[in-house]
Amino acid sequence: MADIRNFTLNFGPQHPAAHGVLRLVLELDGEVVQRADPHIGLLHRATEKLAETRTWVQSVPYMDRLDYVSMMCNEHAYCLATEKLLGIEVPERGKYIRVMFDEVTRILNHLLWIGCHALDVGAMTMALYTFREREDLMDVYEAVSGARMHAAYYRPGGVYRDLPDRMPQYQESTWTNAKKAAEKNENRSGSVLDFLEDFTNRFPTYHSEYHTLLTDNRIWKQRLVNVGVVTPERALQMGFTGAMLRGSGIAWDLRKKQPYAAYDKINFDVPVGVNGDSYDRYLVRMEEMIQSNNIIKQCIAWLRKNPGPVITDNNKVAPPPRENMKTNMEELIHHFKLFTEGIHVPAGEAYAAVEHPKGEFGIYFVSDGANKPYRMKIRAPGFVHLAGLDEMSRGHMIADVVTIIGSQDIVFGEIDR
Amino acid sequence: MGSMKEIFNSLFLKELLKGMSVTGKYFFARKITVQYPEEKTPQSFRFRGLHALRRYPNGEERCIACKLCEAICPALAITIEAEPRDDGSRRTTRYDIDLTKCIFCGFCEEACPVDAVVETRIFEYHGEKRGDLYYTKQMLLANGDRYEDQIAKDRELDASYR
Amino acid sequence: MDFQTAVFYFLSAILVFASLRVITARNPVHAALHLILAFFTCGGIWALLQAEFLAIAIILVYVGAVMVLFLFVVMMLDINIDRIREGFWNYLPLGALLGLLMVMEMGLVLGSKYFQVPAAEAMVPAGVSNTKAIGALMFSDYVYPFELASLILLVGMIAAIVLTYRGPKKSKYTNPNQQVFVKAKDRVRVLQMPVEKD
Amino acid sequence: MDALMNFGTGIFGGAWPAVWTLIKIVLIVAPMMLGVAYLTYFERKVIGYMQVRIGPNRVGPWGLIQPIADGLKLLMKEIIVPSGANKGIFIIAPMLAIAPALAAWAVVPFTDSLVLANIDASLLYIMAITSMGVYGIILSGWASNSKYAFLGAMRSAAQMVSYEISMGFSLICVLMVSNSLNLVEIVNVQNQGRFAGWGLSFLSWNWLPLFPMFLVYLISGVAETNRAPFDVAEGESEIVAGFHVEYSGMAFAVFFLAEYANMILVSALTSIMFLGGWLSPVSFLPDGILWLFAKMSAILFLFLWFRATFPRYRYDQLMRLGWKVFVPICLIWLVVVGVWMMSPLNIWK
Amino acid sequence: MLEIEIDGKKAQVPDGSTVMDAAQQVGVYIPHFCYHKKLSIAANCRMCLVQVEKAPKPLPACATPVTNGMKVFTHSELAVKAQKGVMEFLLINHPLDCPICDQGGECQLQDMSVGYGPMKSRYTEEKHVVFHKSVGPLISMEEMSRCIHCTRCVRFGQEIGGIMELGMANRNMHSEIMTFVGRTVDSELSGNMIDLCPVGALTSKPFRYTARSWELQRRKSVSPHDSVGANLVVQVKHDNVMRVLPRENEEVNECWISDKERFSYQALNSDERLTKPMVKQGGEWKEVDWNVALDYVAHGLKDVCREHGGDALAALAAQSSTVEELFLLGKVMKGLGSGNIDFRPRQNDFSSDSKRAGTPWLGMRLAEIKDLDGALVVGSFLRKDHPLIAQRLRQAAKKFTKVSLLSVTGDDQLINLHARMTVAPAQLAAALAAVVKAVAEIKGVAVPAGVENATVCETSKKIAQSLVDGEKRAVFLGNVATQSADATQLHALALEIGKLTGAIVGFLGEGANTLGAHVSGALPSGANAHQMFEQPRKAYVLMGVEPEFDCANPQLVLDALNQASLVVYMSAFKHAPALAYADVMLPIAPYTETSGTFVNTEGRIQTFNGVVKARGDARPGWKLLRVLGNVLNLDGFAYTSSEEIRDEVLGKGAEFVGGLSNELSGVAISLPTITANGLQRIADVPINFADPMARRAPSLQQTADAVAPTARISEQTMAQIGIADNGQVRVKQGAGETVLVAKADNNVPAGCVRVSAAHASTAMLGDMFGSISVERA
Repeated sequence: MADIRNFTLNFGPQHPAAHGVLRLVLELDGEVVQRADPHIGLLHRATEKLAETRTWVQSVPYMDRLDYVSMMCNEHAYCLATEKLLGIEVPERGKYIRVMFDEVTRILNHLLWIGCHALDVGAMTMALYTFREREDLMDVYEAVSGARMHAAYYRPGGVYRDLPDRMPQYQESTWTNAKKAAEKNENRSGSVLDFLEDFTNRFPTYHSEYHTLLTDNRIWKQRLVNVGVVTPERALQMGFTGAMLRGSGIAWDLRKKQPYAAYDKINFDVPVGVNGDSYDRYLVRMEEMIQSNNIIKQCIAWLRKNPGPVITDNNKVAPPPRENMKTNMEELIHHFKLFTEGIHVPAGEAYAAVEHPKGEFGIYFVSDGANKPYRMKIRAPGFVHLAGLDEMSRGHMIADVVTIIGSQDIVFGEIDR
Repeated sequence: MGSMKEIFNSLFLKELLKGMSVTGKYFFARKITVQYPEEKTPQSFRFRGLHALRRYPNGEERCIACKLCEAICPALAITIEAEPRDDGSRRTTRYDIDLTKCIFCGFCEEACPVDAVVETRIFEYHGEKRGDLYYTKQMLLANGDRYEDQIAKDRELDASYR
Repeated sequence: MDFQTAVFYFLSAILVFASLRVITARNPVHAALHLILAFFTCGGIWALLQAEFLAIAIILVYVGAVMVLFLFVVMMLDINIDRIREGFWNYLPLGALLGLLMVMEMGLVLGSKYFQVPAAEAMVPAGVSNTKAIGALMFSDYVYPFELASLILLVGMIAAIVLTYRGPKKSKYTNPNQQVFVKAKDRVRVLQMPVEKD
Repeated sequence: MDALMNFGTGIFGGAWPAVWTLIKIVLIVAPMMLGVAYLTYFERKVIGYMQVRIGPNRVGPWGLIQPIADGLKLLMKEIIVPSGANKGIFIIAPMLAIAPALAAWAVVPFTDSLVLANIDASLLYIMAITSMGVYGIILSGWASNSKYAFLGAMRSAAQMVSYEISMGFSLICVLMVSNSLNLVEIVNVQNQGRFAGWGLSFLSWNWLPLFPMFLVYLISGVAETNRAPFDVAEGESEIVAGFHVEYSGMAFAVFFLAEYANMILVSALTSIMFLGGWLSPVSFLPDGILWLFAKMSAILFLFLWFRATFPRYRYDQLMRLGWKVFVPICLIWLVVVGVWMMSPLNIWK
Repeated sequence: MLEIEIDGKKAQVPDGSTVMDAAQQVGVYIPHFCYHKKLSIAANCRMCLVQVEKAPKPLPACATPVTNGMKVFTHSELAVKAQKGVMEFLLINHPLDCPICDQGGECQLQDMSVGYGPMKSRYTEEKHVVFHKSVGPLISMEEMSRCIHCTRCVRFGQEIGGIMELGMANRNMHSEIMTFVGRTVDSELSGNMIDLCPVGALTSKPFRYTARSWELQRRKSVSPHDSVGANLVVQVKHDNVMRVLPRENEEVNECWISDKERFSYQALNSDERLTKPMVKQGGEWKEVDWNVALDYVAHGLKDVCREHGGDALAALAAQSSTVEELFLLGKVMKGLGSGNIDFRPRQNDFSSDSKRAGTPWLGMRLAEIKDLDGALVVGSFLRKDHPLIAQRLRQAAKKFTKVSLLSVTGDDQLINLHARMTVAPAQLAAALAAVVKAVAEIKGVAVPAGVENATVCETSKKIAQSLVDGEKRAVFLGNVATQSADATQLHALALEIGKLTGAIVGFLGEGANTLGAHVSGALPSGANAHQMFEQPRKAYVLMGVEPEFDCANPQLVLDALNQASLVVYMSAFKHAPALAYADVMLPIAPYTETSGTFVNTEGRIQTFNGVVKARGDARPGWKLLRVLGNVLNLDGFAYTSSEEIRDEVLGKGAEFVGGLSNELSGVAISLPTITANGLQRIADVPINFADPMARRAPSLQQTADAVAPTARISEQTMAQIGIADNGQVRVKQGAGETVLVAKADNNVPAGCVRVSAAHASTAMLGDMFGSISVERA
């Protein structure tokens, strides 16, 4: 009698549901997963090592490329850690802009997550709907920073520049006549804040459509409910954070527990799951989008009323305004030194974490007082979550592995870094 | 009673039909497709695309070879060589940007004290062979000459924010 | 030789060839595939004999279902030809005996003409389709054997399952009934957390 | 028509019937292939529209040449045979997949007279032929020497065999009430009854009295053709592309054609079995082939609509649905129909 | 000792220390511009203002002497406010030049501004503009508006360079740094001002705009240009040497280097570099591969040896060759059976060769010069031959050292000399003998044999007195003394002084590796540098020598080379004249591209590594010789690194060379008889023509030190031979003649003509100190 061997399947690294470059070695009994062994490192870009040879500000754009779905949140953690070492305060308006964009980023991230998650589970239309909404938010990103993805907008000391009072507009073309273009530009006639507000008003409608398409759908439930259950105890033991932890019923949110930026002045609630399965995590993230939407609204209201500087006026840290740089000696020298030698950060250690859409994203610095970090360590939430994949997916089927990966919301930019 | 209703809903696939109604509704909705080459998505005046080197209105190139952009470039994509020009002014003899290294962070533009190197709105460019995306000073100046109107307008719009 | 005879010989040739390949093919999948070909051709020959129902039935049942499962099983086996070869000489005497027996039986059946066994008369009068006749026979005269046969098959099925059962699997089964009746609003609590500022 | 017959006999002599059959086959298969091609276009457009985008619109006016371009592209592409693949079977598999999908059309009636072979056991024939479509899939999966393809093949084989049961049962109900295995008969029978008498023949069609069977047949049809939400055999996000993951070029295209040909076949059969085929829904409109096409289109649209809307079942859930839900429903409804027919309330006399 | 507390840190400092010194001692940094540890205190930048307890105002740390129990705060509110205020004032008139300023990135003004200054400007009025100046080819003073008037450059000129070439004119806001109208800065140490300038006012002209400080990699090296072996930082970008800066080493070069060392790097990037081995075939030069060239050389050398014996072979190496190269060259020659190897092409008198007790050296450490009470330098163009030793003597002379000079011209050494004698080269020995005699007289001992006839004058008495007084005295023999025809006599006379007074006798050293060459087997066992050309050989190997410029008698040498059947020319440069007589040219790497060891004149072993990749096909000399050894099938060429060779020659881990001694044995003093017939040539080696690299550095060639040689004759002699000042004269020596401009120069002794060597216009002349004829052209 021949032995009956388990079926070993190489899931990835080029797999539609691998969310990048995950290589998962699955040991299957039939279609039931006996062991899931994630192999990582295919997207390793040595960000931590690179940072050791870059000045403090030079690493900011590399933060965008970690979790490339929640760019500004990564930057936020980096800037918070740097500011902590420098001991500087960010102007109030800068804080609110950061909060607003953190939440825009959260919605961006969750939209991509739900789109991809649904696509993984087979509902492909969701992805298109969420990308429609993402497009608006990407436009906001581009309007303020000049880039749709890799914004490099946050800087140690605040954000690079204030929100513009105009929104980019559609142009006429062979396909779009003036009237159509005007129609498309209707919500783009005002400032970025106006456009974003319009979005926040529209968003709940879209959101309820997602619920209609998925939440009560029997297939969706069959695929998600009781799949990849993590008990609260295990979630804590494995170091889960973010929606992965809240989905298991633990009320933990850095924005509440260790408020940073202006979160202590913002009113919002924290959704928490019950069962710790994929469905709960799905619901938690869905609710988070609504909460983020509310936070954005509050930020817009505040920002409308409170003009002011968005970046610290400490020119030893942040470059002076260009106008002054071109006319004043001190400013020119500071500009010159900031762009060549960079900031000298006092020696010491600092850890700063943000409630990233995916969990706790932290940056740990050791500075020796030079113009470069002595060591940077990134605490990537996805890395921890992926480590739980084996435990979560054992005993489930291949299709469930896809669901679980989807509900973990992992991105390899940050895991491999 | 509730459970009866649920069973009824379940039997008649109510939630499935509701789902189909959403997709069905969008079947008739206005489409959001952007017909790309002819039509483009709105572009911010802060857009960071292809690089260009600018000139002063009198035709003199702005770049003074201060190498701030080279120094700040996190990806080490910029290579500058300089020497005194015949008239004694500081000018580059080589200004190359390797776009395959560039991460389009915009730091070079921020660094430039004379607004010489800028990132334009151009995002449609390509190379057909190795080395095509290695932009030399001449190519960058040509970009600047070609798009100067747009560049100048965008800088003006953004001037008060920077 | 009329057209029908030509078709018959053509089909028969394929049938014989396919049957031979079933037992000579090295690759079990190829063997199974030839078996399917054999069944299919067999169906053709039956159709030639105007037994359309049987012809379609063999294709529907054997080709469409049984052999699919068969192939299914064969594909999953990791058959080591050498290991099987080892048993050849052990089983040769028994195999040869059985083969001989079958040849004798075949000879008897095919040679009945020469043994003066009277041919069975056509029991079905003209005008009645043989499909109907089979149906009538199966559910009247032969209803007990028919039911018995199906019972035996059921027992066989159960036996097969019992024999191959390997104990409970490490699987997290999800009950669709429970899943479907989960309600979203029971699954998420929206908490108002206080801001903890130190 | 007679003139044509005479002309043909004049040229081909005794072989004319065979030639005529061939011509008829071509006449069915050629539009069929075109239909398949445009079904892909239709699918992309419909799903595109449901996803608030416009789908193909660049090749030809409104993108109408797109399927041709796609076909051409696929024709030009290399067929890559993976190392370790069983080459012969690898090449044969796509043909095995498409042959039944086309062969089944032999007995499908377009009107009561327009049918290639009007045979009595046509329903049985269709069932037999469609049951063979699975070979293409499992053989391709096995011959590819790929784990993904193999998994896809296994899933697909199990799925198709399972759903054939429920499909078979629902068809048994149909043939019970129609009292015939002949498709033309089945359609004609649907034109009888009280509602038909009132001129509302669409209420007499089988879908209403056999509504559960109609649903079961429709859904099983979706499953049988490996379409969303039952596309576990392809399972893009799980097993990449399932059984045809290793196929490229024309070999892939043939699988593609087979899938869409099967979709059209299932929609045609659904129309014939439950929706009265070429019958007009109301008596003041003439019957005709266009009605059949309209009904097929509606069902095909449903196929696409499903795909645009629903998530995918998991493999075991799919099997459960087939065995634990559909088979019992069918069995029960079979009895119900049997009792109904025996009862005085029988409406199918 | 005084007690002081700076920012809470307590320290004990010696009396007389300033707060700045104390801060340095406790490791507290006080910002400053004008303060420099090697310069006098000016306290005019006010950047180092600190708060001192009980002082009502902030005080400049650099100029405030420590009092006992002083408490200093460098970061107190008052101090910070003062620093900010000073910074703001300094920047008021500073032009917005950072982007185009070469100092950007290494500018103290920038650093201080970011570190201590305010970050916003309040100044909106017009800025003061200072016009640019032109001060020569080395220092760029294009943007004098950048100057913050710290006067470091002025003080450097006065105190270190010995001449105040830059000064501050006008007062307060109108003050500016300038030269005396129209003058240039010509000091041989002027480049150090660039280092000293804390802002971008003085920058390097050759380096102008070519690189930024942050682009440059800093690599250590050792200067190959003079016997001090100055420590260098070679700054490199993309495998090109971009500039050379001093590396601070108090023992060797302090923090200075001469301009020659600083700017001759330009030659490394010049077009004249030899980058491929070349072989002359049928009168045509062809670039070949190394194996072809080495085969050719090996065959040629072997053929010569086989046909004419090893004695037909001679090798001459430059004194800037490394220990490794010299050692391997010697080994190759020995392997071929030839002892004709030398490294002293400018030497005339080799009679001391077998009589030396050890390796000739400075006799002391360089750092000890400042402790001398008296010093006599014999036969040296001190400033130009040994700028850094001259600098040390200058500093010493400022304190208490009595420095005297006995030399062949009266050039201003910018040293506060105790006494000086200027005599014709042939009379050097007599003059020195006079000193010996004077010493003996002062000491009251018997006058040594051989000097009885010397005539003691007042000056020689004064010199003698300075050598007798004090603890530590020294007699240094300069290059002229070594190159003179009476070298051995001069040496013996100096030793006599040493014997009489206890003064140390030392050689200033001709080249970067003179000492190294002595100890690494490059000394002749056969013909020496003179003999090998006097009796022409069949084959010559020249390493790093440019015979027209580097030999005592170019005429003789060129004749010998022209007749030789094989001349192997190893050099970093494609030396144009060599194309005529050489047969093979092998590119060897200069000091920036090879690893090696120099032993400076104090015996210090300094090993350096290549800082850039060798250009083209050039290879380090030691590798080339190693392979040549292997191609010749000689034993003992299995070295894998230059360190291995060094360890074999100099011993492992040694810091100084052993066996150093200037003693002679068996040399009797006998003053040469002076035959006064005709004119005698005095040939100096101008500093910027002294070695192949300096000759090819364009900026050095534009300096005042690089003007074409003239025939300098005292007015008196001019009148005697009847030529006019600034007139064209024909100068003849042996078969060679050239037309030069005659210049009246009373620094030249009567009966002498000063015609510099080492220049193309004088290369055809003969002996450096031989007789010469001058006539109107």
